[in-house]
Formats: sequence, C-alpha cells, structure tokens
Amino acid sequence: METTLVKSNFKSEEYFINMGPQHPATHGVLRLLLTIDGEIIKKVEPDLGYIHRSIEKMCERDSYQQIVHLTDRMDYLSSHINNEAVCLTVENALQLELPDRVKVIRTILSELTRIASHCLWWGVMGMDVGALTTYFYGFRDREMINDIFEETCGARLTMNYNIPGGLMFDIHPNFVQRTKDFIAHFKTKLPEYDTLLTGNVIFQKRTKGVGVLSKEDAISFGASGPVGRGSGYSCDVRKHHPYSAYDRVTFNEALKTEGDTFARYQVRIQEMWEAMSIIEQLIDNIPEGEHKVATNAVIKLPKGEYYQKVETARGELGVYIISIGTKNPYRLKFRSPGFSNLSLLNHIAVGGKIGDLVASMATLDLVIPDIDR
Amino acid sequence: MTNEALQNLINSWITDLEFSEEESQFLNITVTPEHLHQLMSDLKSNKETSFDYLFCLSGVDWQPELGVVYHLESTTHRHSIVVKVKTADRENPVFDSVCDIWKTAEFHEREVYDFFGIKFNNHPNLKRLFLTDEWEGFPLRKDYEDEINMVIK
Amino acid sequence: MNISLNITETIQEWLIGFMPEGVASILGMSIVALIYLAIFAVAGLYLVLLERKVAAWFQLRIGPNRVGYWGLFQTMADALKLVSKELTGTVKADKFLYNLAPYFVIISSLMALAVFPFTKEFQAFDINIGIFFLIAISSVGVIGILLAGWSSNNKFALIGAMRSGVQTISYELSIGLSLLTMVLLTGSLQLSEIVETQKEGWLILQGHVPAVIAFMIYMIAGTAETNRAPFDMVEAESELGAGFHTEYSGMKFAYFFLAEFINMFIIAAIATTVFFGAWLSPFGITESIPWLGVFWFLGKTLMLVFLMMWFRWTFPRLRVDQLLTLEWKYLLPINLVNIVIMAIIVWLNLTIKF
Amino acid sequence: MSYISDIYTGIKTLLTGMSVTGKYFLTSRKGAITQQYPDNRSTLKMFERFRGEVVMPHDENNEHQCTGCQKCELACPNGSIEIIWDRGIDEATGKKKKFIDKHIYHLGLCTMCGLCIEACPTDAIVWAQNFENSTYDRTQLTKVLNRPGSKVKAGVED
Repeated sequence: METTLVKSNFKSEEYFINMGPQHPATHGVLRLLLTIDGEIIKKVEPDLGYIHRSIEKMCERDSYQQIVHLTDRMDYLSSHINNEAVCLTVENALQLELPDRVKVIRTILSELTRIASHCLWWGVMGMDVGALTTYFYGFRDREMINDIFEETCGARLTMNYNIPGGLMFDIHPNFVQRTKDFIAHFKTKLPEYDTLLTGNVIFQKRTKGVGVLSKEDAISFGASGPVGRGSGYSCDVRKHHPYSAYDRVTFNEALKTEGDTFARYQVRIQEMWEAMSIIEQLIDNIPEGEHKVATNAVIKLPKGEYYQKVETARGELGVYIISIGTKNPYRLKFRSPGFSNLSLLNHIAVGGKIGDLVASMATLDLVIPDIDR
Repeated sequence: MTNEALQNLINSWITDLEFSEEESQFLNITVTPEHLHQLMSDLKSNKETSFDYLFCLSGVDWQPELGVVYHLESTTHRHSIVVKVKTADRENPVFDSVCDIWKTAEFHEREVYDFFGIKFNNHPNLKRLFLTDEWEGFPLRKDYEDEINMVIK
Repeated sequence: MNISLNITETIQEWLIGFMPEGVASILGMSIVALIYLAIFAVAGLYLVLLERKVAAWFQLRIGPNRVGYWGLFQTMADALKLVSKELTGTVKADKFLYNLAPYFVIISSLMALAVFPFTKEFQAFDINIGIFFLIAISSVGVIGILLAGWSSNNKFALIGAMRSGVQTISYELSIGLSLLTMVLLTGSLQLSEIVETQKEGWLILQGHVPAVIAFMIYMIAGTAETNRAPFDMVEAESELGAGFHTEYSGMKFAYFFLAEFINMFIIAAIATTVFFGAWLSPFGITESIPWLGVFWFLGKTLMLVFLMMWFRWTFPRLRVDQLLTLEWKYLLPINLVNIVIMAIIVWLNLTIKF
Repeated sequence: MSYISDIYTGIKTLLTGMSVTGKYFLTSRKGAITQQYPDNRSTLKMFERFRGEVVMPHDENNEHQCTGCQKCELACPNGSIEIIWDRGIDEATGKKKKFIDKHIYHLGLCTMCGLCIEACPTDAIVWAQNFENSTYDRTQLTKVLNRPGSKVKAGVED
C-alpha cells in the first residue's frame, strides 16, 4: 500500500498572530507577537514602547522634588509606593532622620495602595479568565480606598503625596476612621472573593499547573513580588531590606512553592490579608509629630551613587541615582518589577494554549507604563 | 559575607580589578570588558559568593566613557555587590552579554542597547526594545539631541 | 375568550375564502413566517435588554436606564444605530461567504422557532419529528459561524470559528442524548404529543432522578451550544477579542448578536417543552383558560434563560481542551449511563405519574 | 471513585459561586455602586483637598496675595505656570516693588502634582474642587489666574 500518501497529507503549519497593542487581555498597549501552532503557543515576543515617555531622561533635567510626580505615572496602581521609593533614596542620600509619624503614615498608605492594586488585579484576573462580575466587586472595594486617598492626598490615582523629607501635608482627620471602616468592610468581602472565584472548579482547572515557573528560573529571571513568591522564592523587600515602618510590624511573607498561576493568585490574596493586618497594627497608634522635616528648597545630593529598593504591589522597584552634586540626578534608573516579570512571559507561556497565556499574563499583573516607563 | 571578605575573595580570582566603597552603599568593582564575563560567571557559580540575583542592570553615560552597572545580590547569603564596566569607545561600544548567566539580562541588555547603543556579544536577540528600528541615535546618552521631542528647561 | 390561536389554519382558512388553495397555503405560510419574524426580532431585542439588566443587577449596577422608562427602548435604539452603521469588511475576505454567513446563523435560529407549542393551538408547524427537527436545525447555525470565521481573513476569527466547530460537534451529542432520554418517557418525537404526556406530570417529575440528570446535562450542553459563557470559547473576549465576528459591523454583526439570544431562547424553550410541560400550568390551575398557556410557556422559558444568564455572570470561562474533557469524559459517559437507567425505569414502570 | 467526588465537589463549588452572585442579584437594587453622574451634580461634593485646578482666590476688594515671587513657576515640573511681572512703586512705602501683571496657568499642561501650591510662600494659589475642565477649544485651557484690575493685598510680603 502507499504509505507515503498518508504521511504527506497531514502537515501542520505554525502561524503568526499579533496580540495587541489593542487587545483586551494585554491591559494597555502591550503588543505580543505570538507564534502559534493551532492553539499551542510556540513563542511569545513582547513588543514594547507604545507608551514610552523616557521618564529616566526627563528625570535628568528635573529637580528631586519634581521627579516624584513622574513616578506616579510609571506603575500607576502603586503610585504611592513609587513616590516613596524616590523620596527614600533622596532622604537616605541626605541622611535625613524622618519623624516616626511620617514612617507610619507612609507604611499604612503603602499597604492601602497594595490592597487597592490587588483588588483591581483580582477583578481583572477574573475578567481575563472569563468571569466578568469579579471586576465590579473588585472595583467596589477599591473605590473605598480611592476615597481614603482622595480625602487625604487630594488625588485618587496619581497621589504625589510624598515629598523628599516627609509628606506634603498631614493626614486628614477622617483618615483613621475611614481606614478602620474599610478594614471592617473588606474583612467581610475578601472571603467572598474566595467563594466566588478561588474555590470555583473551572477557575482552579484554568490556573492550576498553568504557567509554571521554577524557583531557579524565578531568581534568574529577576522575578519579584508575588510572581517570585508564588515560586517559593522569598523576595519580599519589606522583610529583607525593611524600610519605613516595616521593621516594627509583624507580618508573614506569603509564600507558595507550586510556582503556577494559581500559586501566584493565592499569594496575592494572602498579601491582602497581610496588608490588612499591617494596617491594623499601625492605624491605632500613629505617633504624634511633624509630617515632614525641612529640606532646602533646592535639594542637592552629595556626589555618589544611591540605590533604594521598595516592594510595590508588583514587586521590587529599585531606584538607582547617580549624583554628581548638582540639583539634578546625573543618571536615574528605575528597576521596574513589571519589566523583569514580563521577560519571563515567553518562558512560562510556551507550550500552553492561548487561554493559558492570558491566565498567566493576568497573574504577572503587568502594568504597561511600569514596563515602558 | 562582609564587603572586605568579598573583596579579598574576588581579588584572588582576577588581577586588574578596582574596588571602591566610596560614595556608595555597596562594594563597587570596576572590571575591564575582557574580564567581565569571566568575573560574572565566577560570581554566580562560586559557592561562597553565589550572586544569583541580578536585580538591576543599567547603562550609564559617564562622559566620555560609556558603561554598564550590574547590581547583584545573593539570595542565599543576602549580600550585594556592584560591578561596573566601562569603555571609552563611543562609536562602537561592545561588552560580553551576561544573559547566559542571568536570564533577566536579556531584556535589560536590550534596553541598554536601545538607549545607549552599547552592543552585547552573544546576545540572542539584540535589537531595539522600546524604540522603533529606524530610530536614529541613542536617547539616554548625554550628547543626544532631539529638538522636537525633548523639552530642555 | 374565544380567540383562535391556531394561526396557521386561521390565516389559511381566511385566505382560501378569496383565492385558490395552493396560493393561499403558500401565502398563508409566508404571512405566518413574517409574523414570527417580527415577533422574535423584537423578542430577541428584549432578551438583550433582559441580559443587560440582569448582568447589571449581578454586578451591583443599574443597567440601561436612559432610553425610555427603565431603559425599555435601549436595545431598540441600539438596533436602529446598528442598522444605520456602515458595513465594513476586510480586503481579502471571501466576499460571497462573508456576506452569506450572518444569514445562515439568523435563519437557522429563526427556523427552529416554528415548532414550539406556545399553547395547545398556538404552534405554527406541528411536525411529527419535532425534537429531531430542532436538533438538526440548531446545528446548522455552526456552519454560519465557521463560514464567518473562515471568510473574514482574520486569524482571531479563524481560531474562534475552529473552536466553535469543535465545540458544537461535541456538545450536539449531549443535547441529542439528553433529549433522547426524555423521549424514552414520551415515546414520541412530536412536540404536541410530548406535551400531551406531561398532563400526567411534567417529565422532570415523571422521570425523577435520571430526568434531573438529563436536565442538568441538557442545560450545560445547551449553554455550550449557544456559545455563551462559561463556554464562550468562540468569542472569548479576553483571548480572541471578538472571535468569529471580529470583522463584522453594523447589521451583519447585529444578526450574529440577535441569533445568539434567539438561540438562548430556543435552548430554554426546548427545555421547557421537554422537561417542564411547555404551556401546561402547574397542577392545571389555569386549564380552563387556554390562552394563558403562552404566559406559562414564556414564564418557564424566561426562568431558564435567567439561569443561563446566572451561569454567564458567575463562572469563569473554560479552556478549549477542558471544554472537550468535560464533554467526552464527563457528560457523554454519564449521559449514556443515564439513558440505560431511564430505559430500566420506563421498563419497570417506576415513573411517577399523577 | 475520585471521578464521582470530582463531579460532586465541582458542582458544589459552582453552586457556592452562584450563591454569591445570587445574593447580590437580590440585594443590588439597594446597593448599586455606580453613580448616575450628570444627574447627581447637585449632590456631588468633592473632598476639600481634591485637586481640580489651581485658582487664585480674590477677596471682596479684588485683591489677591500673589507677590510675583515666581516660586511656583520654578517648582512646576511641566512649565504650566508663567508669570508676567513688572516693577512698580509701592504706594504705601514708596519703595520699588515687584508685582504681577498676569499669572498664566496652562491647565492643559498641568499634572496636578501640587508642587506650586506647596512652594507658594503667601498661599496666593490654592486648589479648587472643580473637576469639569473639558472645553471645546484648547486655548480655553490657558487661564489668567489674577482677575483684571486686581492688585496684591497690602502687607503681603514674601
């Protein structure tokens, strides 16, 4: 019989597909060049730069106070923590001793930011795997935090509340009560997140064993934040290099060893609980005192190199300033967590289906301005 | 490991290294481009140093030199180090790629290439990352000029 | 009340009064078809509105509330907007198939409506292979989706269309088998007879355990058949953007959209007819007023439609391979066992009859 | 056996999920989280610190507190403040004094960072809570903050 005929009749062909820059799952203007065989992903190549503003170059012409507001526009979901990172670098360089009040308030606000960011992520994660309703539940809770921020800082997203030397102004008198109300509210709503999505059999099937990242790869790819911790890599900057008031609170670093999408999901849910516990430890005893220490109107950093890392909602944000003693930084580099986390997307998505790519991308929690800077 | 111990250990591997702790919170090592890859793979593989986490890779224009700064941390020993490499060749600056040692370097080196024009040997996919392929010049260099897109105060 | 709801015969008798019989019957059929078309085009629009309202309430929103009181004319306005929009297309699309596809989808879903017994008399076409007709017609729609995806010259659309093919072929089995389970009880494929048998109790009660299992399988497979979440692999907006109708706009898109909702209605209506006694009122409370059957039929159908909406706004989407696992490893074997159980129950006369 | 327990737990988790949405379906009429924005304009009140746009308050004598020191102009990262100033003679003291001609504020360039208001030594500019800033023409976003004919309040020095 002619067996050659059977062989040549069936051949599969890889094809190329353009995911983004306008695509619902890429959360912004990320463009992925996918090479696909049927539904199986063979290669993912991110194409970046659609909203690159060259913040690093802009920083070289701005004064240190002015740099802070630019960082709002990087990872806009944890803008307060970004501000804090720059302020801490400048304060460390100037060797300013901050009042306890500033440290505690910064920590509380950072954790609120983290919850807000994770709320949004949870909603979007649900949406990416097809459960649209989660989006609205996530936003409902996030909205309360936004109100807290709006009352105290005056803005909902791009806070710019930190200045080198402290806070721009003191917290609003309602701040403590509102935060307590939110914690009480969120403690009833967070278990609902679990019943609605975490426990759902479809969701577990979609996420378990998908996008597996081993611990060695996580370290090698420079993964940080929940992505690294989902792989069992203890990388919480708040634990290892405490800043602000993190050295005076007790909290557990959320760690999972599975390294799959579901582990990263659980780490974030766990982090929301931990963030609430940190806030509860601090909210009742905010020390009295000044909300800032006076700095010169023109800040000049001593000649040298300064590096400060903080833990944003997405991972480790590093600020690397080279100063030559002028009022502008000579070179300022942001080591953004999203950039490193994106670089491992190809590694974890290859071999999966399109749906897996979307699910694992959702747990990388990419914010494109953070990557593009 | 303390900075001093690190300095003594690393100094025994390669000769012409410059160590400095001034003006920085880390131990700074300046290495020549020829020894860069050798030093980096030693730093990663040596049991006592085991710098397995490259947490920041930045290109710097020191004028006139161009250079790259590597921030390394060990996740087991929790010590950090900074490695710097410089070249005076502004036309065609080339270093060895470290993306076979740390995978994260692949993207970071592409970023450095994009903004500083520093090329990396043995990089699997060295092309522009953020800017378009036909972009002229390297924006983060200090001598870059663009009268339309740059606002200088 | 003495309104004759048997519209096909009424219209034909009226027409025969002044024209030859052949012409009258053709004309009569056309008139009935037009009436159905008008009714269900509007009903489809209101299903869209219902979906939007239900979704809003699940999501702590208010939903459409601007056009008309309580947003009642919102979807009408949307339809008007869609009619007036430009029909765009891709350059290298297969023009003939590209234009044909929406009609395939909408016509196949409208055809299925003909056989539903809204009351004892209000049934356009009482064919003796009713269930068979429904299953056959409801699977024609997938050809339209495949054509749309293939001819659009868009890879996202193509992936969507291929997924749709896989999905429909698989889940057709479950739909057919679960309905077949119930046919064991009735012994007939004719819908009017199926309803007759249910005067002794709705089939879901008559067949008790296996009937409930069959109903669950039917609802799952039916949701998959209409390409709705959690089985909306075809559209999967977070993966494929819009799936097979990516390149359609204006009224052609509206056909796809409307067909999805009419299909949902059809799936629910089949379930109503086969499991919940179609127009029969519970315990025969309104037996003396036959036209109330429409109310009962629509009431039951809308309850099931609501159930499907509840699924959609709660569950995440399955992955394409899990979709097939669910069908071939779970639904199909259970279904086959279920048929045997049902056969034994019918054989041993263990059904519950009132 | 795990086959059947899988089905059981699967259906159970699905139903618990449906109970959450179902609960909200029944109670959502009371607790809609969305706002009917243009309708609730009369009741919508922004927080007092909300950063809407920069304004310069004037008192009943059409006097403001801006001395024209240009600290806000220097502090602004985007160049959205321009001050056109002049030197004149203070009527009270007879000394030469700087006064503003126009305090120009480009709302279109402003990023609401608040550095200008922090920098102002005399609290001459403050945040307004007005957030409906859209216009049909970009030129309308360039505003002159000091009113025509206004002058600096007596006794305000930087």
